[in-house]
Amino acid sequence: MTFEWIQIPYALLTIFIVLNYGLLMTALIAKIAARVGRRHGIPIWQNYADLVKNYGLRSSITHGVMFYMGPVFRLTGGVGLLLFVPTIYGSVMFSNLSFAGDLILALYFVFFGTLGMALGAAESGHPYSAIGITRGLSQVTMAELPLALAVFAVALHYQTLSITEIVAAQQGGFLNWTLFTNPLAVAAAMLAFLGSMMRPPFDVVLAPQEIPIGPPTEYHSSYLALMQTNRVLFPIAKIVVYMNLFFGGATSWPEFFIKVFLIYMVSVLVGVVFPRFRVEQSIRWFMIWAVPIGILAIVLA
Amino acid sequence: MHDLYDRLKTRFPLGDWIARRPDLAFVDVPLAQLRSVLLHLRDQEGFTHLVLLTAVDWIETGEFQLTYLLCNRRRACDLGLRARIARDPASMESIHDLWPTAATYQRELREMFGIDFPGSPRLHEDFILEGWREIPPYRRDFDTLAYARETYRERPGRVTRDPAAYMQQQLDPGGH
Amino acid sequence: MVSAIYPLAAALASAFLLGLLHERQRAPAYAITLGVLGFMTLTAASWVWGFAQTGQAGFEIYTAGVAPPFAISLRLGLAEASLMLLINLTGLLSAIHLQAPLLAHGRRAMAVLLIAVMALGGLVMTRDLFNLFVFIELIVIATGGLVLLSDDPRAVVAGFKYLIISQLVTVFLLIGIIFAYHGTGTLNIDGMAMTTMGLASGGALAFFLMFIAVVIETKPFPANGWALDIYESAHPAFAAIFSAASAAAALFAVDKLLLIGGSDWLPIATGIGILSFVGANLLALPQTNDRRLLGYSSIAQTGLVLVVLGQRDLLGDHTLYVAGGLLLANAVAKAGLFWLSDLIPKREPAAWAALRHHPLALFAFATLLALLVGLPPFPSFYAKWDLVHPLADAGRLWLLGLILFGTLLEAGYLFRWFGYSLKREAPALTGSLVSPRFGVVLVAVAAAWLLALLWGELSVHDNLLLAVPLAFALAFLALDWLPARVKNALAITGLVAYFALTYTDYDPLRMIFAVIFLLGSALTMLAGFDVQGRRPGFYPSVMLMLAGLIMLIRATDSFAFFAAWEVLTIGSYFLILRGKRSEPHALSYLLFSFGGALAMLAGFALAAQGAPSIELVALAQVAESVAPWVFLLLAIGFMTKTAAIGLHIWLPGAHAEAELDVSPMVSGILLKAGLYGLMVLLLAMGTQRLAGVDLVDLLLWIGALTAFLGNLMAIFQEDAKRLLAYSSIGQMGYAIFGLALMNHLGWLMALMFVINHYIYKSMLFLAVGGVARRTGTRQMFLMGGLITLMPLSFIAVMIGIIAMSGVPPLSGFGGRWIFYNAILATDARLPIALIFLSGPIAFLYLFRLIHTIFLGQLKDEHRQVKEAPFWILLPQMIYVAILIVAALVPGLLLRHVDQYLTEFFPFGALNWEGLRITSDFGYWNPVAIMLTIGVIFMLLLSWLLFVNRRAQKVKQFNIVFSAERPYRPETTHFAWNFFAPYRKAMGFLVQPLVTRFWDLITQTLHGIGEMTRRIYNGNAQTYAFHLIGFVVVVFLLGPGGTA
Amino acid sequence: MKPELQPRRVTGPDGQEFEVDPLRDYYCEAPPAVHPPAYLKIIEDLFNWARAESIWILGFGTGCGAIEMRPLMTPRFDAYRYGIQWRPTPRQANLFVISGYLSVKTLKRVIRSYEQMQNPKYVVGLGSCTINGGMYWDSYNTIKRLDDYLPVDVYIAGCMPRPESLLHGFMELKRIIRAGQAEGANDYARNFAWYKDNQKRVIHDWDMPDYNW
Amino acid sequence: MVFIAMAAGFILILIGFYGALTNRNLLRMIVSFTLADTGVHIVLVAVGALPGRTAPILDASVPVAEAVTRIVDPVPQALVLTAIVIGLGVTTLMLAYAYRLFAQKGTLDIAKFTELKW
Repeated sequence: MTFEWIQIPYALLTIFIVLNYGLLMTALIAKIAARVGRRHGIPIWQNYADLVKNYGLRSSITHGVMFYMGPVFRLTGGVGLLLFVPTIYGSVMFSNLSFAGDLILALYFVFFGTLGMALGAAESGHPYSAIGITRGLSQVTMAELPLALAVFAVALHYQTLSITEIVAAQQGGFLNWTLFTNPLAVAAAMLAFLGSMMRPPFDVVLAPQEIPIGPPTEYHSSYLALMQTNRVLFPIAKIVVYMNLFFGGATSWPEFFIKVFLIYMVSVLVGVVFPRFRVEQSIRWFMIWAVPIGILAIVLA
Repeated sequence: MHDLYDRLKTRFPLGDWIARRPDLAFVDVPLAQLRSVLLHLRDQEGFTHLVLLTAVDWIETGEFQLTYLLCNRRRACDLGLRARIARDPASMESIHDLWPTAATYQRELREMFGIDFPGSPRLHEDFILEGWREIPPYRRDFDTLAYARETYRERPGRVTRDPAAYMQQQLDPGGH
Repeated sequence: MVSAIYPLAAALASAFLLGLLHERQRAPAYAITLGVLGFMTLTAASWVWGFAQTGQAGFEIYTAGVAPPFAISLRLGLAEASLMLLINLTGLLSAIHLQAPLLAHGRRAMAVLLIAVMALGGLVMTRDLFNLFVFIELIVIATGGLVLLSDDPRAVVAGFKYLIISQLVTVFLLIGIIFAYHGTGTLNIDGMAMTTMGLASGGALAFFLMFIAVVIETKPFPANGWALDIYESAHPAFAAIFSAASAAAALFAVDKLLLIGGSDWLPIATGIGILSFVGANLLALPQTNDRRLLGYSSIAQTGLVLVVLGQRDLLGDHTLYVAGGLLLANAVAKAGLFWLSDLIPKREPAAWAALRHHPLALFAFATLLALLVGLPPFPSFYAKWDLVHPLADAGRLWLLGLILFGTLLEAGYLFRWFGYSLKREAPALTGSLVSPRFGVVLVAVAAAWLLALLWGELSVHDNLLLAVPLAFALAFLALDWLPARVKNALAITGLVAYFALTYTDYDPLRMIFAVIFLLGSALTMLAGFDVQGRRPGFYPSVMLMLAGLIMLIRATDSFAFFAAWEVLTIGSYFLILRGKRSEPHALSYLLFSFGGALAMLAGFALAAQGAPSIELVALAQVAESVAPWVFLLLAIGFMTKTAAIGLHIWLPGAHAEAELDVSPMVSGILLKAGLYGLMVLLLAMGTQRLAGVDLVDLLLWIGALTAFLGNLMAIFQEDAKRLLAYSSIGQMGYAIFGLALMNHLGWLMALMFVINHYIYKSMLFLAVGGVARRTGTRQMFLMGGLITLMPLSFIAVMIGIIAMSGVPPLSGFGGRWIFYNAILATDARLPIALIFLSGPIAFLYLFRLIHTIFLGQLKDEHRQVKEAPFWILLPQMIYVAILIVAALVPGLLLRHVDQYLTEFFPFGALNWEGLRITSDFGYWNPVAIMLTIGVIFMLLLSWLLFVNRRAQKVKQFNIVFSAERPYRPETTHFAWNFFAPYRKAMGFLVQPLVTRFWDLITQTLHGIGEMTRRIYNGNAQTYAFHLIGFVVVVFLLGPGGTA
Repeated sequence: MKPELQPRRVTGPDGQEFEVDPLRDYYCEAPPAVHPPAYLKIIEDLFNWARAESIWILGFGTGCGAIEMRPLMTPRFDAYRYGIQWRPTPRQANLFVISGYLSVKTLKRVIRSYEQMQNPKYVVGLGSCTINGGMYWDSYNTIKRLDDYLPVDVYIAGCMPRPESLLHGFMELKRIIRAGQAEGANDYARNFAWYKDNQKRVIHDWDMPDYNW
Repeated sequence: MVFIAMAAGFILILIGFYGALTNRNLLRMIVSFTLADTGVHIVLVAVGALPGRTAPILDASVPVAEAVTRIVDPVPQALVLTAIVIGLGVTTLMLAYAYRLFAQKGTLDIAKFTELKW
């Protein structure tokens, strides 16, 4: 795999598909949640309206250079992650830029956006931003651990770090998925997944009433729009990693849509059932439940 | 509750006992005895909770009447102690050392009635009225209506009606 | 060669002659005294010169012209001549120092002084027991007189106690002598030695009495309360004689007697010696009087020499070299220190801060202490090395351990003392430095360096003093008067030139370290241009440290390695001590390093198996029975420097309190020494098993734990430099972990960490130091919002933390990628979980660092803060450039290392084709990553700039504040206890258990010292009891027990 | 003025003394700007459609009406289906619902929050009190005409208005937005002096910059 | 004879030691030490003569070559003399000390002179 210019339009196409899919899917999920509560819920195109409106706001303020760059970092993280991971297995078109790096790149690039965002939010000088970042970082350090362990277990399992090869090893029937061949690793990873999705019970970071929306308190207009774009792209990019590692990847767009939706729904289902944890509670929860599973996974791998 | 009055009577010179409800009564207390009665009620009679501290402007007699409403949680009854202080200059001993909450009430009384409570914490900070420049608004010599007219622009077309009469007219225009 | 009789006679005669002078003719009397002492000194010097030049063996002098037993014989050899020189010189210099009291007391005092010096010389030369007794008694009487020269009224009591003890000693000695004579028929020592003493006739007991009497003259613990009192109360110049000359003479007498006793008595001498050494050092710990402290130290050192004498069966002919090294070092140091103590106004050790007023005095103090402790290049260093090796070979490990333990204790209180001298409030000196009283101290200092040169020449090892780096470093001592900028330029030029001259010598592994130690430090030292003035003491220290580092990587045998280790330790100690509040931290640094060095010493000694030193590569061939122990000891030694968990408590304070440009050096550069050691060790010895445990696995766990706990502790720090320091602990843990993986990529990762850690830790320490310089604080919560005022520092910190946290696209990611590939090839799974956890934790403290300093709310008092000075920024910007280049083309240096590592770990090398790096498991294309991220970033940024083109720049209080407004920046800046929720969840892991453990140990030692020294209750009779008890116990344990 | 807003002498770390004027140093002093609509009408129409379909209300209850707004979000009324939701911070909100009577103390906070919202922004006066003071018409401490202080787009009469009428009011607002007539923010900027004058007339302890960015 | 002398000498030494260690008075201590010294001298004299050897006079009966094994070394006798002289010297010195100590504190109790300790 090397770089060719044709990959740029392919990558743009991937972004376009994933962005639209994400906008619709999150709206759909909100709608499902509303229907559970006997509400009509938002219109399916609500996310488009929100996005356009935020891009369309006429005024904006800036607290400084990092404030300006925070959302850029954030979205770069999302887009980059999406592009560094092959989206559709077996498709040259949608392998995107995965030649640049392997699983480890994906794993560490997750932090790129987080870091930039945290820097940007912190420059606003708002104490609630800082509190939100504290909470987010504290929580994510522990939540990422089971994932790292699971990824390590999977890499050991398949003796490779290349995502494409891991997906290839899972082809030929769903019983070949890591989900079935290495359930412990998947269990650990999925618990980590819950922690990284910013949904209940792990959403104290945003705590809208207590620390108005946490890190992005000061963000608005097009900054917020960039972050909303990322909010759509980034979880899907992450899910693509999960899908590729644990659920056999996707060989076509329909399969991709279904799998992403289902994996996303896991966090939603957990979220609507459980109340919110405080940060130290969620850290302890990960330490007591998720980490041991992860350790078991690597010890037994 | 009257037995409480009897017990108190033996210790302190008290005014009349006005029982509003079986669990609510008011009694006048001489200013000099107020503090010791409060202390006694708090420590001996179980009135541990200061429900509120408020004032009434008796402009005619040139006095403020302060009401200390205490609550006995265990027996679920309230007792209001009333004391009268001079209206001008209005000053009263602070009881924030007995109940820390009293400080807040005292701040309010200072702002609304202009009663001074020397020693009470944060007494002169703005409480509700930020930047108030008139005489305290709850004093009866403050003309609220004139102040409101002068300060806040009215929207023309506002009509004020007596609700009873207006409803009567609406429901029964004939006036039967 | 002048006959040995003349000096003795001259002294004796002039002592009598002085009596002829008139009481008031004090100046002539003094002149005569000095003249005679000078003559004696010169004579002794001529002897030494003669013996050294001709290599001639010693000869006997028959006083009556006949051989013993009919007459008394003296012997004069190189040893005797050297000791005579020492004694006479000490006498001369002390006489100069004693000018005022001698002139005050007149001719009698001078006569007594002459007698004392003469008697000491006699004690050294005589071969006759009778004569021995006479000289000892002369010494007693003279001492009894000279003690009274002191201004201290308590000296009278001390003298009386001494006399009482002497009475007892006399009795033992005479009884012993006469019975020995009875058994052998001769009083000549050599004659006695030739006849085996009949045990039946009680010969052993006779010898015991004689022996113990002379041993008591060496003031063995615990029968030495009287000696301490003299040290404390006598005039310091006399104490110098008492410590340097008397002890030396007594020790030589013991050695002579041991000739008679034969090898059976060696263990007893050893036992007494080691008890004195450890006991006196332990008791010195809680001392609060400087002279008494010196007294304890003197007793300890004498004990150590006694140990050496007791090890004659092992050391053989080498005994003289070893014992001489220790003895002369102690004598010169003690004499110098006692003389120096006269300049100090008060008697508590902290009053030595008075020396701070004069760099020369401070230099003298440092030299003498180093001489005493046995740091390279001083003779005691060679001596200890040569002592320890045979001990280890002969399996006398208890003795070895006790010696090392005592040495550590000694270093503890001596360097604590040195710390006082730099850091405590400085009173004025009594007396001026141009007086002869200070002149004699300088003579001692000169003697110290001369001895260093001499012992280096005499040793079987290389002469350390002649090593180019060390000489270059020491040259800065002489250049200390130059302005700091000139010295800085010189130093940088020297470093770069040395690299240019030697860069062909290094293999790729050493090359990495050479680059960091030479070029890296030169780069960091650019920040030194910022300092105005002379910056006294800085350049010798820093160059000493760097010299040590260079010598370390150039060392091929264990001696050179160890010497380099000590040099770098001492240099860095001085460097760290320069910080404002660094006194306790520097001490704890030194103690841990020194303790680690002693462990290394033991390890090398075990490994050498009797050889004077061992080639480092030969560590691979160490016998299997000792190999794991060697590994363990060396690893512990190295890990004190990398601050592995448990041994880490010195690091945060030492790094945080150091000066602005010292912190990056001690963190970015110095820590690598430990890693280098571990690499050498692992390369040579590989895996070792002890009690079924694979030591490398143990190392793996230590590395993981260190990484985890170091990082965890870092996130709870409020002090920016402490945070970085704890982070260093964690980073070193990573590196140890990588090494302990013992596979190709693990090593590659560790080496990459070496480079990366150097770059970003130097950069961050400089940046934070610059900020701290401008804001006047290191507490992060007191800063905030500095991004607009110090943008370049901010950029440095930001690049630093991105690189350090391993986020692509900067170079830290490469490290993580190699790390993942490395652990995939290993079977150790559990420690990996810990290491995984520490990665994201690093993210926490790094964010805190940048947030609380540069982001958030700017404080009132910092509104007009300027950007850090140019010279502090310059290296940072260079580091930024290097980081970016290293991120783009990591192969530049790593490729060669990768290739080189193939020699040791043939499997798992990376594949470098074009821009792409491939391992057995994955692949990585740094340029593609950088480009992709860059392009996406720029596109999005330009989009945002376009959309937001009319954004209003607002100020710091224009924030949404729940419809209120902020009151003050300090109440709005969320910074203190930043990770409170994390502390709630994980705080239980950062209990300061290790600190408590070490505190407990030091307190216990202090407590034992404090308790034990109560036996010296000041009563002469108690001391007499001690003495008799000591004699009885030694008897029961020695000859009495065996009979 | 509050002491913390008064200029103060500060000593820097290098010992240099200087003055800090909080209002000047800590707050942006720029006046609000008039922001023209997009250059292309079709784009402005698209934006207006989006603005109308995505109304984010600032979660700031200024009076008793706040409690009456809760039912809007319940399954019974479900304002979400109209693209209406609450945001906790004024930076992200478009609509400010002044829910009921407005005391002078609260007015100060309302002005702050309003000014921190981004252009375009809308104000809905909820209940009689915002229109003419309602039952607080003779209060010493309650304003009577909201539009003297902030540009109001829609008033919803009633004391209290039912959720249905609120929804109706929001529909009306949407209509105005879509028609491009909800230019309150620009009006405010244009008539800034007048609004400030009115505001300062009732807020006697004005202790904030003229415009709260 | 030799045995008696030796025994007497040792007894004196022990008495001297006992006296020096149990008496707190400086003068008594000094006296005790002189006793012990005397004991030592007696022992020296008693032990110094080697049985079966002649006086150290080198004449025809004692050839120089055999002298080493045949004569009694005169040095031990000299030793006794020296020891006596030195003992005297030390005793004098101690007395002088005792005088100064008394001048300092007005007491001769050894237990009172314990400023220097630990």
